[in-house]
Amino acid sequence: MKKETAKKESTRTGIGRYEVRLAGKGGQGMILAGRILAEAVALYDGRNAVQTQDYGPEARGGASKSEVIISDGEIYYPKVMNADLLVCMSQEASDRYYYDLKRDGLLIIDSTNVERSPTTRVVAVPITELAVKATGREITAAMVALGLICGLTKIVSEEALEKAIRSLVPKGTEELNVKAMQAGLEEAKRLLEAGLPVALPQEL
Amino acid sequence: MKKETAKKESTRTGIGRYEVRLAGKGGQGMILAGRILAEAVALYDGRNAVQTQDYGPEARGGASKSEVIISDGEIYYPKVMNADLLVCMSQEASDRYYYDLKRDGLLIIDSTNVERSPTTRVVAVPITELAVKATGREITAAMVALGLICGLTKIVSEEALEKAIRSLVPKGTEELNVKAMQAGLEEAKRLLEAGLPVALPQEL
Amino acid sequence: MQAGEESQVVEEAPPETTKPRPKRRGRVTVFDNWCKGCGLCVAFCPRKVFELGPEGHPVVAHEERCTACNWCVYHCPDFAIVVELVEGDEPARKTGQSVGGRVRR
Amino acid sequence: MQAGEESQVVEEAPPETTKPRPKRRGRVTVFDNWCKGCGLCVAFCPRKVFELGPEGHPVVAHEERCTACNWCVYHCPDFAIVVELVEGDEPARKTGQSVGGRVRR
Amino acid sequence: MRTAFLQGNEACAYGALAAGCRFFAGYPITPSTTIAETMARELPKVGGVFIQMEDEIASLAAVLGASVGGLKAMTATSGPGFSLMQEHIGYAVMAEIPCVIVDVQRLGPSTGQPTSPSQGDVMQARWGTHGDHPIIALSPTSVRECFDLTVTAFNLSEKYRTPVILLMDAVVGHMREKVILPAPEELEIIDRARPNVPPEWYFPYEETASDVPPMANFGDGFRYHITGLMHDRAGFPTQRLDEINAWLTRIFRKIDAHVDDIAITEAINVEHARTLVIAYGCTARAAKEAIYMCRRHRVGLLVLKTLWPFPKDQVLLAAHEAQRVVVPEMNMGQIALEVERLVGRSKVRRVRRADGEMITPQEIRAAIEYKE
Amino acid sequence: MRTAFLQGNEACAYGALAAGCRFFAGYPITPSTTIAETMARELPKVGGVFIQMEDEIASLAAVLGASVGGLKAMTATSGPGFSLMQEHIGYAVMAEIPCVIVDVQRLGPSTGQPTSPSQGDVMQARWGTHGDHPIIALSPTSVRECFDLTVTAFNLSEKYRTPVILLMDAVVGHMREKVILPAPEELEIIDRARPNVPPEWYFPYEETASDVPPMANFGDGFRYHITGLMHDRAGFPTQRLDEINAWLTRIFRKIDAHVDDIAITEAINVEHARTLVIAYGCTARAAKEAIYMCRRHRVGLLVLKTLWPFPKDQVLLAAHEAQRVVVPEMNMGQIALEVERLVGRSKVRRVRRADGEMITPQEIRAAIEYKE
Amino acid sequence: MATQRQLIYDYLRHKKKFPNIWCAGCGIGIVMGAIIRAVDELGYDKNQVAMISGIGCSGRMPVYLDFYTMHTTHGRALSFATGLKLARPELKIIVVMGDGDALAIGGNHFIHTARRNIDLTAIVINNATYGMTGGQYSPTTPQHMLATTAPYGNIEQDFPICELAQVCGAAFVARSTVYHVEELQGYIEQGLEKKGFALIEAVSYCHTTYGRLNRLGSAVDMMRALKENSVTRQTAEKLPPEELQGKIVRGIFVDREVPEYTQLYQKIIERAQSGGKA
Amino acid sequence: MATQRQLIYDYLRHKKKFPNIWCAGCGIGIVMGAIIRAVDELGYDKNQVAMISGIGCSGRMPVYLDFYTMHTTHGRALSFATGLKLARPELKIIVVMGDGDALAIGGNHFIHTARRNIDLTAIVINNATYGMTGGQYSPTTPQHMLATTAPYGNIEQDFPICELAQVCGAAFVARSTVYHVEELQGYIEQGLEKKGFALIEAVSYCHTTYGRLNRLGSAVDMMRALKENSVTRQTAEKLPPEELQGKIVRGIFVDREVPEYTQLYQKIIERAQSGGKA
Ligand SMILES: Cc1ncc(C[n+]2csc(CCOP(=O)(O)OP(=O)(O)O)c2C)c(N)n1
Ligand SMILES: Cc1ncc(C[n+]2csc(CCOP(=O)(O)OP(=O)(O)O)c2C)c(N)n1
Ligand code: SF4
Ligand code: SF4
Ligand code: SF4
Ligand code: SF4
Ligand code: SF4
Ligand code: SF4
Ligand SMILES: [Mg+2]
Ligand SMILES: [Mg+2]
Repeated sequence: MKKETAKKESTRTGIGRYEVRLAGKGGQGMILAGRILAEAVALYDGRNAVQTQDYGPEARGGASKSEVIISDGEIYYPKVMNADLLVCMSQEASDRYYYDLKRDGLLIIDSTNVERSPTTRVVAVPITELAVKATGREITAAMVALGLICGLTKIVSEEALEKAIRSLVPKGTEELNVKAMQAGLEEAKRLLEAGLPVALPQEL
Repeated sequence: MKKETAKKESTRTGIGRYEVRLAGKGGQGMILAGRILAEAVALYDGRNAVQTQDYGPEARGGASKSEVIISDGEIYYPKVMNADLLVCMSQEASDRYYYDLKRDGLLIIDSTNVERSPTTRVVAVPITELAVKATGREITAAMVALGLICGLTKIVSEEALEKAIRSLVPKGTEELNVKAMQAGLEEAKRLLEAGLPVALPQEL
Repeated sequence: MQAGEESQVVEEAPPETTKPRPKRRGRVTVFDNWCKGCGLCVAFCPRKVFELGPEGHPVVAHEERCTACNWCVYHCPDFAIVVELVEGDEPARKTGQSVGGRVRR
Repeated sequence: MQAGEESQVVEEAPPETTKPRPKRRGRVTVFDNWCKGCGLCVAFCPRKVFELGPEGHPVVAHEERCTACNWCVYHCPDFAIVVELVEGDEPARKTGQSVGGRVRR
Repeated sequence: MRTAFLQGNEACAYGALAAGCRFFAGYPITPSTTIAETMARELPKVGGVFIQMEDEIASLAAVLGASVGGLKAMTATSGPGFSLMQEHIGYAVMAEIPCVIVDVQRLGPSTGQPTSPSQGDVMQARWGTHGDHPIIALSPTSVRECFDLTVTAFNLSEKYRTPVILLMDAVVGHMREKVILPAPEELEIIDRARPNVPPEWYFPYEETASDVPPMANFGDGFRYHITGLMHDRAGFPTQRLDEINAWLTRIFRKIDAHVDDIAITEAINVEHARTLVIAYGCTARAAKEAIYMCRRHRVGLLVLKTLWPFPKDQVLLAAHEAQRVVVPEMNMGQIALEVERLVGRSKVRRVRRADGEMITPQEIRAAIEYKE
Repeated sequence: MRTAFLQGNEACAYGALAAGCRFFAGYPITPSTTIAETMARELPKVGGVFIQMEDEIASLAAVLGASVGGLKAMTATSGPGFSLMQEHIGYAVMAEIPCVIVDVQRLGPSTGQPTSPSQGDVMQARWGTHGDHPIIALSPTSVRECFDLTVTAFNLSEKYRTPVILLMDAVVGHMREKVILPAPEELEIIDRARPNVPPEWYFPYEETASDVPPMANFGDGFRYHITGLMHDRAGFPTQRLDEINAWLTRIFRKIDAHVDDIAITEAINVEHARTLVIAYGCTARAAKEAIYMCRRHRVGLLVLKTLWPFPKDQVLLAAHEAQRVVVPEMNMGQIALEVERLVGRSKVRRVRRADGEMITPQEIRAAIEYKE
Repeated sequence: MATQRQLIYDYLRHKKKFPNIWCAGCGIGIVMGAIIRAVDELGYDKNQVAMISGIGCSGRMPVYLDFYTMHTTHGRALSFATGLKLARPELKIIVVMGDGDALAIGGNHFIHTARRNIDLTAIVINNATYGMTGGQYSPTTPQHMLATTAPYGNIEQDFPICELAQVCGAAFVARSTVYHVEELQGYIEQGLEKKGFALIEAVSYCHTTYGRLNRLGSAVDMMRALKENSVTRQTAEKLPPEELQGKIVRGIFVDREVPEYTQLYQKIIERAQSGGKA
Repeated sequence: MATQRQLIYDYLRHKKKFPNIWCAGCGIGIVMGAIIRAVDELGYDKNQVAMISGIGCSGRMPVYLDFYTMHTTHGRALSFATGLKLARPELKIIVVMGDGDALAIGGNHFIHTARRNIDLTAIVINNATYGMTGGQYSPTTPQHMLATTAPYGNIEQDFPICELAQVCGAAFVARSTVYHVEELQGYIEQGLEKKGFALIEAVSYCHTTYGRLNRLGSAVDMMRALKENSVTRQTAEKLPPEELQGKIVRGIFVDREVPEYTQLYQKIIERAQSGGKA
């Protein structure tokens, strides 16, 4: 279906539209992760990207989500209509956002935090656990997720992602975060070798 | 012409509309005078009256005028369209407001303050001078003017005017102000006996 | 001002007219078109140079007493008084002398 | 919190475990569902009753030391600690004992 | 019944007292100040409270606080102060707190001409605060109406739990007229609905049949929460779309579904009128004078006493046969915009004036008689 | 030219700097705060001044003071702060002081939902301050447009000596997009006209051919007077009707006569469109997506970048053959009111949403395809 | 005194609103605890207590408390409270504000409410920053410190909150910190009992915005700083000025009898009703 | 010093705007005289001086003076002036306000501008009432006095303007009266020369509103009261508190060196431009 979409869209811009939603709780770094993904794609992979975000009341707390639309053409609607990729770092996020995942979209959940998955067609990875293992810091889970995304979907190149991480995380934490990303990449590789429950996009 | 107006108006309310404008400088008491006239007519003579006012910036200073519309019927437009009676206590007022006096309207000027009269068809009375003579206070000139109006036009009864003055001037100054009014009344009598330059309204 | 308001220009103690003619002397001019007749100068001039005129404006009644102390100049809220230092022993002008029709002395 | 932020829970000086069992004793309960793991109680309990649990939440590790001073109760910003006075010489409960699955001790 | 010769501002204050207003907080500003001054003198006589606050923002805040405490409350101001009150008007809408805000319009923008009348704040009354919201605004044409519409303003405000704006102008506010004031028993006074459930069952923002949930006063045992955030039926902040939409829909519906109850107009000779004049406030008096001047032209007049919600049906009905609709206003054309939407731009002829002078009957007459 | 991945708010700040803005005064408020934060960091680098004031009222006052001193100046806020700025917007209009006021719209009324986007302040931008006045308001649809329209806002403000409001929304403000920023030399920057007469001959509010009198800065030797009162051509207070009317006429004319210059729109497939969508701000992006979804329906789109003065001619032209005009807005229908006035109420179909969520292309598509 | 369990049960809207929205370790919750213990200690009926707040992190407090609660607009809580107090003089009204809320946008209402000496208990939770909007400088941010809007360091003097309230005419003025929470509770009790305007400055911290930006460490570190950098008035009076630099002085600054506003107004009502001079 | 004639010619917009709009005897004109003499005495170029005012009778002053003049909105003059000063640090800016303007609606800007210690010379003409709108009570109306909105007597405490400015951080604070106009002029000169925020309270009177209502007599009477009811700080210090009751204390209350805002900001600019920490 990804192909289908691409074809349909190509009548407009010649190239497809790929919708990503990263959802979690405030403080899990989802907004920064979205920004990194978008910036990697836009500044270093030469594509177009738009990133938007939602959070709780005023500047803090509550649920938080970040969306990235990627395309080689112009991007009009800046939000996810039907997500091609949904990453859920919390139970609430998973419960709430699953409904607008594309029928053959990819769902990644952090099994450290999400107990009940809304579907079985899901890539369940203990993202936070991997993060703690790799860096000792829960907060780097977002980077593990980015590594996973990169490895599983190839919508962003490894090099671009690493550059973006290095330019956007707080000074002094670059290595830590890149390490976490690499843990994600490796996990992706492992998963791909093991075979995934849903089809991945073949091209962009 | 007063009759004419009355006839025209009577098609509407059965009874005429009489428009008065009292104009002077801030501090000359024109607004209080208008209020007294209107209240006398409305509360004690049983007619309808509407009183409006204009003054300079914010609450003080500059030119100031007060308008009273008197009628036995309903009063719609609350402002002077063509004055039946215009009292001018300053040169500026006289220069400025003369233009919308009715062709056969009555113009009273305070010759103490107005040097150049816009017309010869005018009742020129040294109102302020009379006031100072009668009470020693310039500020009572407004009451002299009211007395004059009462005596010359009969649009308000003496009794009503006196009652209104007593109820509206600052406590303790009642006698002083009534005295000034009486000076005006007397001057009116004198003038009427001497014969006036313009026709006065014969009925209301 | 409303009708009946009392205009309370309070008189100060009588001027010390007996004092000798001052060393430092002023020529006092009141600009009538700016003066509002508040009476401050009349009441406070330490030498009682002013008197209240018939229309409520101050009249320079005793210029000869003026010491050019500038009280009136500094306190006239309407910039209606000018006091010039008199050089030498030029005589004081007569009371009420009019200058150009708009200035009252 | 942004990625890479350091969570600096500073350890206080070692608890005085050698002190005799306190006269006034408390039974300490931490409500895990309200606790946000800020570490204030862990750091400031004068008797070092708490230890940091694996998920960043405090664990009542040494209830026997608790003097029911209420520091933790008054300073927990999340109303997640209750300390009850222990009557008589009822023994302290064991570390980490779970009450109803949602409360961690 | 009491015959008096009153200023519009005084009549407004007496109207407020008659409506049961027991709290006034304000900040002086020409030409509204005599309302405050009258309230300062009269309120304590009936056990009410007057307070002069440090500015208009605090004034409306205090009014809202007092209303939450159970007093009918009012403030009065003019353009510059009305601009400053905008944030709290939105708060009153959001928290559904009854109150009356009087704006005695003077010539703007900015300081403008403080002693000159105007009708320049009509659209501001509708749109002055940020975010979408419904509003009620009334506009009196006479001293007696200053009294009556103040009573109505309180009634509507209590009935619909909403701020009501009384748009006076410096003419009616400062004009003195003979008025016969109604006796207390002649007046219909509406008080906000109180909860008739025990406190535990009380939801201050519940959906009810009337769309207006009962309001408990602070101090009466109903301990609930009030906020300017989007909230659920209990008054607690919410981010749930269903709850936000429920609130939004209800808040509009409670006004829109009752336009008939709220919209007050006076129609004169409108049946078969070929020319319809639509006017409000002091300008309506000039318009009345004008239509009597040109009787033979089949001229009707619709006087709007309610400006918001806009009396759409009344206007459509009155304009039914009209070829031309004349809208005189002491502004550059504000209500005319609404009229244009309803009857079409081509029919509308504006008579506008925004220099601080009243529009004269002659000017309106000229527009009525004008041949295109 | 510089490729960057920026937030709309940042792009707005960079646009301001590119336009020559050298003064920013503001008070933090979600979702506008990053504009202030960017300015706080960047302004001193170019010798400009950033100051955080005690509130929004003081912020706009300081901006106006700085502008009078000759600096291009800006403030940024959101709904509650925008409400508080209303009095000073009127002052800026009255005194003809150039400045740019950014309102990053969030869900209202009142505190509403601070982190949710909205387009609820559109009418407030037009009518929020008391008294009659014209206003210019622009609304960007993308990060790049946040940059561009900020430059335009400064240009219009300097050209017409008037406050210009930039109505952003929380979507474009917080959205990050890849943008290619123009090099300084690619930009047309307009500075206010300075007097070219000696100080004695200077009249700050003179009638000129352009209707925009040159403006001298305080400090440059032209000692003139500025007031919020109605004033004459020298800037001194006046009560003369001829002078008031001259001012009023000119102030409206300087905007109205130049709508062509001010009104920026983008028309897509509007020729022969049977259905016309009119949209602005972030909603225009959904609308674009929607019209491409239903190409075969002869659907056109008119994107309004200028909201005020309303681009009347462009709308009339685009709607010429349209049977239906769809107006999607993140409010209860504000621009729709203007469209209704122009094209008739019956043709207009609103798509409205005021719960803090963006309108989706699907919702617009449904309105386009809806069969009555 | 009631047990903590009972306090939670009695005073918190515990079923709906917890856990609270504040960051882990934020001192605002500690002030909230002090307030409920003060109210409990004084034996007030809940139906007698109202809490009004402005906007900010501290402004979120009322939602959690089972009083009459009102979360108003930014900076104006004291004005809302003034209206409520005049309508309901019998209520005990606690006004909770942040430093920005009370002293930036709300500064005018702060000084005027103090001047009127109306019977309100105002608590300013001073974290020296705008927490809610992410760490901009506030009127109590010390000079030279960083803030998101002061990336080169703050150049403004900070307000001495207590002195300000004192000069304006408040009847009771005191300062403590969230570390000294029992002292704080005591001041709140005294403020509540005082007939007149009582101002209590509760010094707190915001580790997630201001603290992070200025590298002041975690909540634990900032809490420790409160302990270490504060002295009582008594001690302060003995310290040389250099040593007092940067110290938080705790204590009661004002406790005086000043005629209270609603009581004075009551006399006006009595006078007016007995036909006194109008 | 220039003669009065020359002062009028040099500093007043004498051709157009006189006579002024103030009531006969109003003290505002006297303050205006002190200002022009101060400017003249200091030898400032008129092209170097701006005057900003708010709304009120005192707010009308700028129209008469041949400086850069700006009559802003009610209460906000100091904020406008802050913007102008930052844009044009070289200007000498005089801000003229009434007591209502400066301290009622403008109170917040007053305290914050003092706190920032920005180089402005603020003159509050304190007539203890809202003159322009006709005699309502203001934040400086003494208790028990009558006002049109206090028909039963004012029940609010009044602000001590000078103490307020002092607590907030002003660099120069002084008070005099329109009777002591030469002293006043001296303070204005000192204020203008001070680098930092200077506050001068000029005690005046409003005989037509407040004076009349409280039966305080004419301008002459009220002027005399200023003379008789005021003492210098030096004298005041020696008087027992009872005798000080109701007295106006004249003198300089603060004259200190505090870093000035525009100068501090200039350092930020230098730091930013040399690539300093952002
Ligand atoms: C009129 C208005 N301006 C600005 C804001 C944005 N705002 C919300 S909270 C806040 C400041 C919070 O600081 P403080 O009062 O110190 O409370 P804290 O969050 O630190 O407890 C600001 C500026 C607003 N809500 N309303
Ligand atoms: C926002 C706003 N509110 C109120 C007013 C009305 N107003 C004009 S001057 C004034 C008070 C004047 O008092 P003060 O500042 O003491 O000056 P004074 O006239 O006594 O010199 C008021 C309330 C206004 N112009 N703008
Ligand atoms: S002080 Fe000035 S205004 Fe007053 S009376 Fe003397 S000259 Fe006239
Ligand atoms: S200068 Fe002094 S002495 Fe001379 S007239 Fe004036 S006040 Fe009197
Ligand atoms: S103080 Fe409270 S919230 Fe913090 S760790 Fe301890 S129990 Fe948890
Ligand atoms: S009550 Fe005191 S001793 Fe016991 S756990 Fe709490 S802080 Fe420690
Ligand atoms: S942002 Fe700061 S003040 Fe707000 S809850 Fe977090 S720590 Fe507390
Ligand atoms: S009203 Fe009072 S302050 Fe105003 S000009 Fe008159 S005397 Fe002066
Ligand atoms: Mg704070
Ligand atoms: Mg005053």
